[in-house]
Amino acid sequence: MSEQVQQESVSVATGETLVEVNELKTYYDEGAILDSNPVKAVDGVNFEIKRGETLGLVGESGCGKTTLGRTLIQLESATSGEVLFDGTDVTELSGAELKNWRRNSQMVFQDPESSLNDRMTVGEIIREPLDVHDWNDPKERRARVRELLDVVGLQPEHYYRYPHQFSGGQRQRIGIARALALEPEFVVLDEPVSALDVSVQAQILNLLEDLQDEFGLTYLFIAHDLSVVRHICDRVAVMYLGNVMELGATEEIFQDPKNPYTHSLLSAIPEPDPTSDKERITLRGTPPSPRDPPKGCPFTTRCPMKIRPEKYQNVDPDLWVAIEVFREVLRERSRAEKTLTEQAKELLGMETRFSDIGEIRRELFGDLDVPREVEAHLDRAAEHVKNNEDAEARKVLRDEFGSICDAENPANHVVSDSGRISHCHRHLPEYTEPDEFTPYTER
Amino acid sequence: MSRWRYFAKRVLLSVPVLVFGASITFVVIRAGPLDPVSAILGPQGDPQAYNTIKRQLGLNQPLWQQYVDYMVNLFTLNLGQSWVQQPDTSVYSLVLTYAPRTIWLGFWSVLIALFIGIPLGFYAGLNPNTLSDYTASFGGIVWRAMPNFWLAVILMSVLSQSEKFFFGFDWQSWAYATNVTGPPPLDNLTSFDGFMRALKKIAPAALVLGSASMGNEMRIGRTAVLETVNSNFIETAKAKGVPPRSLVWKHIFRNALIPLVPIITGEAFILIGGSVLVETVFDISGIGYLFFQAVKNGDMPLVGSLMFIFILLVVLINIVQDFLYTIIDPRVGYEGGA
Amino acid sequence: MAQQESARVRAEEEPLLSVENLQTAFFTDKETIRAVDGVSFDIRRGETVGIVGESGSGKSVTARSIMGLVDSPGRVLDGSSIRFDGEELTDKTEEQYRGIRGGEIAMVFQDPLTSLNPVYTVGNQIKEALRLHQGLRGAAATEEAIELLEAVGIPDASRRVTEYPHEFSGGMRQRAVIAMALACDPELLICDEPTTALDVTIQAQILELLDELQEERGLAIMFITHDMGVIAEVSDRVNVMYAGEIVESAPVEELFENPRHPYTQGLLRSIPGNQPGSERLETIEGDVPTPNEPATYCRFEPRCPKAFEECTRVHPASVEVNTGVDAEDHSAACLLYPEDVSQAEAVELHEQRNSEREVSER
Amino acid sequence: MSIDPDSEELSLRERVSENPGPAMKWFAGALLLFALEAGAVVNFVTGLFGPGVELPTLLSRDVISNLGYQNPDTGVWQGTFMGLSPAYAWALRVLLIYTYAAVCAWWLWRGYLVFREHYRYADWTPRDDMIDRLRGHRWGQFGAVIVFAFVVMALFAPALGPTTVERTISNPYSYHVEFYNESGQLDNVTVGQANLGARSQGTPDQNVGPMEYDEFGRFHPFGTMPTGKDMFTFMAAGARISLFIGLVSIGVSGLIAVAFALLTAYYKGLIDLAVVIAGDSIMSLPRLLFVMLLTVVLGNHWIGEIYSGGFLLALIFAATGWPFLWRAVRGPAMQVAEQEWIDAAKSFGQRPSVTMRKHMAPYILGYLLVYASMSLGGIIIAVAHISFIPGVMIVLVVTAFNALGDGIRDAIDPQSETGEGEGAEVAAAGGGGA
Repeated sequence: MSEQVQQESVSVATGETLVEVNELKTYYDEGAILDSNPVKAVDGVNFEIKRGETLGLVGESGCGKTTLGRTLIQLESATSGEVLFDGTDVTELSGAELKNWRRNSQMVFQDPESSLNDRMTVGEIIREPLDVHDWNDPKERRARVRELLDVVGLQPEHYYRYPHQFSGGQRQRIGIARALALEPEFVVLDEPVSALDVSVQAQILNLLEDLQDEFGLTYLFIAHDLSVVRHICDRVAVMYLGNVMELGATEEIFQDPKNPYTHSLLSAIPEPDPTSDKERITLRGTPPSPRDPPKGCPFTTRCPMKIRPEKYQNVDPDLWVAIEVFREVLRERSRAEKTLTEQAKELLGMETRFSDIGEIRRELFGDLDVPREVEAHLDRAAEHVKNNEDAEARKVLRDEFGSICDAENPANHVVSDSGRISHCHRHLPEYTEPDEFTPYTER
Repeated sequence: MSRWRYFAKRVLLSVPVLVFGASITFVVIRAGPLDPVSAILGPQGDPQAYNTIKRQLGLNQPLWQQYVDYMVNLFTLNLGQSWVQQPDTSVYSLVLTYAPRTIWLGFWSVLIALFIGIPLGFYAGLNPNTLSDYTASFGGIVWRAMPNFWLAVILMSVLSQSEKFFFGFDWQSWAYATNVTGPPPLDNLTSFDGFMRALKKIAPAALVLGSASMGNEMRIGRTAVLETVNSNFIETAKAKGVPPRSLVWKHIFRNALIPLVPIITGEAFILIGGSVLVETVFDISGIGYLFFQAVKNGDMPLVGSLMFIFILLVVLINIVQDFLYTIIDPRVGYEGGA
Repeated sequence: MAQQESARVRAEEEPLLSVENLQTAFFTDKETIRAVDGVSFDIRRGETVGIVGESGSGKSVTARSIMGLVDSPGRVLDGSSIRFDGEELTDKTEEQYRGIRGGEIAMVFQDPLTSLNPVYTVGNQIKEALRLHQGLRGAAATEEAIELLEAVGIPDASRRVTEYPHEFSGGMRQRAVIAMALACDPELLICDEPTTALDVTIQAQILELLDELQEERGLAIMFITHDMGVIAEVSDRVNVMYAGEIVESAPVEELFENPRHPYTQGLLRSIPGNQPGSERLETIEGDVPTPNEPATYCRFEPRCPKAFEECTRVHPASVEVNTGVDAEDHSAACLLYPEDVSQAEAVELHEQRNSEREVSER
Repeated sequence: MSIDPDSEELSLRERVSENPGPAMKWFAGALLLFALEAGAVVNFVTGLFGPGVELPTLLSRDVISNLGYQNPDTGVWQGTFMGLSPAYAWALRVLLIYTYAAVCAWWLWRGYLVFREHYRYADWTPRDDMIDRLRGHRWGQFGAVIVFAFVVMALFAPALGPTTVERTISNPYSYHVEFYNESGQLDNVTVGQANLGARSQGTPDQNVGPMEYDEFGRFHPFGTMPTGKDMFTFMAAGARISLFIGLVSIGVSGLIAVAFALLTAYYKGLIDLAVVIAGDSIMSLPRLLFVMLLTVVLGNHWIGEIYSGGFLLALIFAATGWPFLWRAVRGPAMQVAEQEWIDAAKSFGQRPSVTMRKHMAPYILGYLLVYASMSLGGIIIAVAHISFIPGVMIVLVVTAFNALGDGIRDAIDPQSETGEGEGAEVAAAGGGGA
């Protein structure tokens, strides 16, 4: 296809900003009839993408990365904040202006099975964007489609075939051809290879790199597979629960992660090398619900490097973990659904499975040597739980064992000369930097 | 959102349905050419009397005011009196006379559908592509295709001369002497004899009325079972060594019941409409018959009130359906907060 | 996962599970798909054997064949042998099989969301297994179920045991499925892509859990995945599958250090981030074929960069590949091997092996 | 059709003009077939608005007449087509009509094949697979055959009956029958009187069964009704009315249902809620009773005059029936709306109306066809309550519509009903006598 591809690098960013995102928030389900608690999918995000670069967006499922990508190309409307595209705030666009702008930014979707209408021929699929924007005359459109087929490594005679007749990798090529039809500057790639087998995945990644070099495209590459991101991206943004936790040059982040979350995430990737003996931080539990994110730092409920109150600096690590789990259990319980009978029992002040606190305390603290001071606070919390006052119980624990991490959302700290930012309280001068801090679990 | 909040939301949603349904009825009976005054007076009423009656009935008021009165009355359950059908009788007392027969009929036809249709469907679904499956499936399709009134006529003529068809077995004198047609005796249901007598009387009509639902439930039941059998958790259950019997009764049965809930309740309100034909053929003067007469005679308040009762019933059945869902399926209303 | 040790143990002990020439085919109107076509491997006590391959390579069907869960129109063909703890499983009646399923061999499936029955509580489903294989009922069963949930790292187990699967998060659900599998203290645990549907941090939790459980209970684990990283991390020994056949089999370190089959080599090289220094990824052109006819040729030939003429004519048999210390443990099905003889001789050896196999099957 | 990859895409018309041969041949055949029945079409269309315009038609009852009288001495029939007995004359006409219809159907199929072979660029489309699946679907084919027979009966009702509705049902006393009476004289009575003499009471001495002549020399293929009217004529007319009502009502309610399904699936939110409430309200009205009420209320309106009230009935069924269809296609519509290709269309700025029409509607239409076919059966039953058609035929036709629906569903979506297909097919082939 493109023999003249330069081998020198992935791509060279020009240094000129193409997309700038400021304090972007995208919430779902606002103003629903009975439920006014929205899903905070994207919750205040800032970054910029330079012309010609590939910005990776990584994170676990439900962290808001896909929503962010969709908001950038206006498939979702932002709740607040702005998306500047060449200086124009596209969240404000509508009608003809919006339609016109859409030529500049396209998307490649995750699932090659579902992203192509299988009642249309490949030619019709790739041609549709051209038709919508009345691109030149029909004859030239058809020629353009054939050219695109060639560009993505398919044959011109595939024009009259249907998506059914292609394999997953080929279908993804069709999706890429459609995205390129209008010669966009900016392409959002939403997990373009996650549904493909490894051997096919490599083909698509190579293609994407070639296309970027050939057409000077700017990519936002959304993925959960970190090795893919490391391979293809210039810079990476790591998302967790609607927030960007760390953002910076790819190699810098992969070699020396600053943020505790990035650190844990990277250490969790299994390496295809049985001899590697990297130390792993296994995170406890699961991410909280984006409907009800924690009050302070989004990562506070799982963070292995969470800041402790001064007086508990030297508590036994197992005990500290037990306390954290205990808080997590109470948090989890407040989210759990209560049956009618349970609610009735609570009203009458009777025992329910939620008020049974003895069992869980035995489970967590049974084998541990609990100092009297800690014990006293646990007793107070347990008393509240028995009286079905979950909120109070949680408050007691938060006041006693919580820290700045539970109270305030951290600022974005610049953590390297290249302008890398990290979203963590530990970058404040009074605390130990995350990368100098040994996680409690490792001690 | 919890299951019960979801349920509450559904209940709340039934209020506009009730209002809207009643309004449609109002538009149809009041804005249309229905003329109760002529019906009361007969064809030769003089204009003077016509206007007097019209005023008495409140039909000279502006339409919007009639509408407000109508809605307020309905929603305060002030159902008024019949004008034409049985003048000056309250709708309540008419309903109390006619409704029990229909309820008795509907109750048994639902039971027949439930206890024959669903087991047959489940059986067919558990033994797919066997002779018994084919027989049951095909039978279900044909059974569903039979028009109620036709089935009713056939059944009636067969039963009234049953000794000719069943080698001397005489339905009418069997167990309790009854006619095939006529309203069921409902005054003595507490005694065993009275109960059986009423049951025997209603059985043919209930069989006819339940027939279509029976076919439906059978087919949906079969599909539901087949779908459940192919789901992953059945494979997991097999992988932990669950024997076939408890696989069926524990794992398949309850899951297959979930898609059947709307079908079962859906049938219930088809019965409300369908009963009129069966009631006519079997001469059961039930509520369907009453409605039919009221429509023919232009008895506005009776039609409106009966319609409102029907709508109320359907809405109630819908609520029951959501309630059943909430009970059987713990996932209802859950959107995966975690 | 000390490899030296496991190699020593392998030599001494009888295998717990021994699969010999397993063939499973699906018969449809149009064609017969030979999803598993002559697969042989062993699993020893306390060992983790990984099976790796792309989608459609027959990994899952292999697992289901061992569990006796292949449904119509699929069938395990005659001539296949699955020996578990000295007993032949393919001869067992359905009822005898049921005692083994869940009791001695347990399985964990890919999708934790759909592999639990949505209308029963998690506790109920664990207790069912306890009742079936251990005869535990009532409070004793509940107590045991809670302990199992705690053992797989679910906090607040006494409350969780009364909750429904949809109230669990993905990772928790998979833990619950594992708890259910462990309910009867099985000797072999078959994990069919247990972490594919999960996020990396959760995957790490589950892998760690399986590792702990294996150590505590001396479990043998058959681990199916398409992820080379996961396989490197969990397994002692790896079988690489392609189009229904095992194309290469070796101890894990040996395989990653010294892959011999061109497919394995391609697979490892196409992993992004695995080839520092090179910008472009190596690829394997083409797609995985559907094995719908008996193999009289090499099924990888159309995609193989090293293919030569004989590859279209001779079906490669599994032969030892000479690589130093672990020589006896590393085999590949490729006409390029054995390396120490000329190509013509190697081809002849493969032909001979095939005819021997055909004779023995008759 | 092989194509040069560099050739330009042409519109269908251009493709035809480039290679007119096959298309012209097919078109000539189609014209010929149409010409045979053009008179009937004109008659029906004009008949909707008043007395129909009569044009000579080949397959009409006038050409092959089965009305006549038999000379008791010679046994020769007079007045019938070529002196055949009325039974044979009628049978000949029926045979010709069904042959004609079958040829027409076959010609349409040929047309599709011609298009596929000569004018279509793609050598395979998903539709080919659907057709293949339908061709292998015995149960669906059984349905299709019966439905075809039924539709032909409805279309050709006036020509198929041994007599006409006008003669035997509407105005029996304005027409006369000639016959030889017992004394051997040529006699002449009104049809009404003859009907009285040909009543079927179910007793051996007073019955005209299927395939029998009455004493006035009239042939009754299905016997007579208790009123003495010809059963077959009656049924054919009933088939026509119920099919008309069914098609119109399903057409209208299908249109409403699809429009709402597309809108609610695309926009969701408030529109969806509004349609749910409207639909639930209509569904909460007991349908049959409401239909009765409306029929009475609107009976005297001008709209009630069209097609003797049939049009009104069709509209009422449409107005009360769309929520059921909408419910049935709402699920598939929601599913399609979730597909990424809808997002793709949005992302390059496709207009919502085009997105709905091009990317969503084709998927819903298949399902609509399935449910339409099945509810058509329901409407035929409901209309039969109100008007007339004998029971056995209804059961057969309704079953057939269901079978056809099953067939279409399996064709458009082979995974839809696990394990269905084969099972029902065999059952139907055995039990349905196909």
